[in-house]
Amino acid sequence: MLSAEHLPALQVVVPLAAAPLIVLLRRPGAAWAIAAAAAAFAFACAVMLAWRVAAEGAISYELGSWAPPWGIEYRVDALSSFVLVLVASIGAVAALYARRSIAAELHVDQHYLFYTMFVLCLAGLLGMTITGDAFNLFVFMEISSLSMYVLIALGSHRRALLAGFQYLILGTIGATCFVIGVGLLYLSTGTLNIADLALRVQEVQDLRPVLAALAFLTVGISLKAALFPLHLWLPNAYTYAPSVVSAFLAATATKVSIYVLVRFYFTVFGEQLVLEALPMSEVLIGLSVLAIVTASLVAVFQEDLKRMFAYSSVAQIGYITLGVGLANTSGLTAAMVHLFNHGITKGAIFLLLGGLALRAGRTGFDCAAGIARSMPLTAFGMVIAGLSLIGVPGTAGFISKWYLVLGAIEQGQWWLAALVVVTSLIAVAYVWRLVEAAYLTEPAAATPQAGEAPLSLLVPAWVLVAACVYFGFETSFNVGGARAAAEMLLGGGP
Amino acid sequence: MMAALTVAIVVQRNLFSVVVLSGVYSFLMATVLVALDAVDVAMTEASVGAGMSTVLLLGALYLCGGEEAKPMQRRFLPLAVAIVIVAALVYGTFGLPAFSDSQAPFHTHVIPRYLIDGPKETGVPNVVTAVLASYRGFDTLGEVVVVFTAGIGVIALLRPRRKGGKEKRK
Amino acid sequence: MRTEIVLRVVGKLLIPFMLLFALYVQFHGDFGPGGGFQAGVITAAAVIFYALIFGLPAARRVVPDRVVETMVALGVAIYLGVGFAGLALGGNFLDYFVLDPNPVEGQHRGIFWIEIGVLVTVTGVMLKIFYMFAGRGRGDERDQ
Amino acid sequence: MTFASHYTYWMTILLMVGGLYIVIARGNLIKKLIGLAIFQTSVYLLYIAPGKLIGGTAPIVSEAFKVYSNPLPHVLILTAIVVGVATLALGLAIAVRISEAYGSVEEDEILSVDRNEVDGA
Repeated sequence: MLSAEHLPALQVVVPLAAAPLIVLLRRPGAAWAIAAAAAAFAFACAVMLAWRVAAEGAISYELGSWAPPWGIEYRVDALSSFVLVLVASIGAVAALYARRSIAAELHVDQHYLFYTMFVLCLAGLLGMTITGDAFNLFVFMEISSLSMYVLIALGSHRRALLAGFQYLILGTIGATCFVIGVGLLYLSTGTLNIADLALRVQEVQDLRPVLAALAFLTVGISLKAALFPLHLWLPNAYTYAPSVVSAFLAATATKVSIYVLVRFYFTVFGEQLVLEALPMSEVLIGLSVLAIVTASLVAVFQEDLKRMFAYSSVAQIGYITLGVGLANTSGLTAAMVHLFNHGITKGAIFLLLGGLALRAGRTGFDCAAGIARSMPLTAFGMVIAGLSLIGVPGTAGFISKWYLVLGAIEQGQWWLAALVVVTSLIAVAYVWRLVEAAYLTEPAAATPQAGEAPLSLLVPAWVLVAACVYFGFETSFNVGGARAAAEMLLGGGP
Repeated sequence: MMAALTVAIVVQRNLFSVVVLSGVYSFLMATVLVALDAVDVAMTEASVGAGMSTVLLLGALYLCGGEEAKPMQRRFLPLAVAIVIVAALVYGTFGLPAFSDSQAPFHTHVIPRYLIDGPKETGVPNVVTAVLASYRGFDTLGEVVVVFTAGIGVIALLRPRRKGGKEKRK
Repeated sequence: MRTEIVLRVVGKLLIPFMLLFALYVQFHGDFGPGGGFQAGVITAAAVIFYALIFGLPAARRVVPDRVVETMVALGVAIYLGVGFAGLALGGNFLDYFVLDPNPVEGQHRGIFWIEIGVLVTVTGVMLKIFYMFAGRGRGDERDQ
Repeated sequence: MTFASHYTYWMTILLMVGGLYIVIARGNLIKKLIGLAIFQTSVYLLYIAPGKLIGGTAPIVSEAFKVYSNPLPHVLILTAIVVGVATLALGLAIAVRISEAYGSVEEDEILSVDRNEVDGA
């Protein structure tokens, strides 16, 4: 009865349906099983959708059988199917990982609540990606954000509460700015459907409201995406959230926001409008450069591993937006590839850090001293993921940096290409600090000598580490998918 | 009137009066909404904004204490942000259709079908309900899930956890 | 607890009317302003009113926590159930046309059920949030 | 373009900025949330005010009326109100937890408590 044509709806609705089911059952074990099953289903769904989109082109699905623009449309094309696969795969891995990690970090009464929030967050992010309606996007953005605030605030340290609150304030301002932007667009075009908007924006006579809308959407989404200088909420949130949440957020939440930004820039406004009417390209490139340099430098001086990699995330988001700012095929391909590669790399790192947190109780640099001996697999995995973060050939990170450099050269911006290479050296500096601590430092006597992280944590983490290496060699999926997406975006129109 | 209230809320430092003022603000907002023909929205705003939020805020105040400390010193930044936003918005509004302009794009596109065919297609004369529940039913599903998320989130955050288990929960 | 006789009597008189009004808002939403959300808030308000007059423990006896939590999830489940029913009967997700041989009747039925779903969840959540905030304060008092 | 034709927009903007100012400039967490609520509320006006047609009535179709106000913004704003109250509830819940953990809801005091903790450790 559930044939393939309903996949777009099921993609979001199944994780959504898992949430009330978990609350109704209320059993910790069952909660995990349902959450994991929903995440696995979402992953299978995303892969099938990506496969169908590659074979047949974009899919449109009418919810409630109302034709757009009257009803809400789900739209899966090259770009959104690509992001769907990323989000769903990280979701599935994180769900596997959560069982052990959450058992250690949260009170047993809270388990089912945690899993409810987790599937809601997953469903929200998937819904943001797949929807073809601007206001529906806002609704799902709120579902994912509200659950994220809670997930972060569930961290064991009391500062997690503060981090959650900060994120709530900034996130809500961001979402409200987004609504203002959508409202202005609606007032000047009379539609909310993204494809319909794209057509009608071109006909609008008076550009001023559209430009204001562009500005508000940019600010709103940038807040969500932690685009420099609106990243203030991110380091605290990643540092104090439960480990699995950090991994999940770092790998997906900001990425989906960037996806939304790209969607609005290139599908709705069209690159002519964005790049010619306002100096968006220059602004984006300038901010990205600032983000990369400052955040990388700040990362070098952090005393906590989670915090260090959180700042590194801000820097890496800079690389992605740099690709977006270049706005040529290579640049956009680089942005999309990096979106994917950075997702899996950061996911791997935070999952491995979760293992460390479980054994040592904290993630300070002092805890990492000498872990190469006590936790060899964790340490080795972190080194590989770190190499991918730097962009060493043979890892996924190299591929994205390669395209980024290509894109910069195509634009004739040699200094940007040089900058990408130079800033990678800063990444070498902070990854080296980790290597130094893990391999070359004697463990402090006071540190409890704990063994390797349990297998249930290592396996999911190593799946992602393996993916980092795999996508360094086999690039047909991610580069192919990203290129298709980039060409579609620049080809004008959906 | 509402502007005056907003200013009052900015200035007032006793949180209790701020809460009461914001309740008044919500009622005023509801009145304005009725004047703008948005009866459904007005009803919701009156019950949620003025009723529910005020109860919640009072509850939270009871738990947190009611006097606000001195305002912070850095006043320049917020003012700057505020001015930039005013500028951007005013710039944007110059291009928007004038009040009550029936030829504006958002009156001529999409909407006619709701108003003309909506009652026939759904059998519901209140177009707001028809659009809410049927045409954009998925949005409403999302809305319910948002409420659900908030509910579960509050449970997750506030459920009492006593290690000794002295506090018995019902 | 509170012993004011006036409050108690007035409260007892008023609460049934509040609930009745909620029902009116719920089912009259097709013709006038109103719908599941507003009705849910009013229903919750009636119980909160009860709690204010007769005390929180009394309200918790009438509407226990566990019921409330089930309501929170049940409403969403009903809504999703309508969606899946559309799927099962051969339409798209949330397709009301297939719910009845007569499409307009099907729309009516779909709208009716999802409004019930909204009502149940909203009532549940509003009550739950109120219980949580109010219960928190009590716990603290007892500790001091 | 006259002053009257855009009056509603500008009032909306005033409210919006007032709310936002409270959020950024005030250190009290609860007051920040109230500011946030005002900020969100002002958006309601942005959507709904332009939908009004003078001489129109509420969008409940019947024989007696010909002109109706635009119903779609009403629907969107109903959703937005719900989102607003959901955010408020969650924010207050976190604020309550913060006040229990830190004994204060003033941003400055909380930060100084944190700083002392770091120094002491």
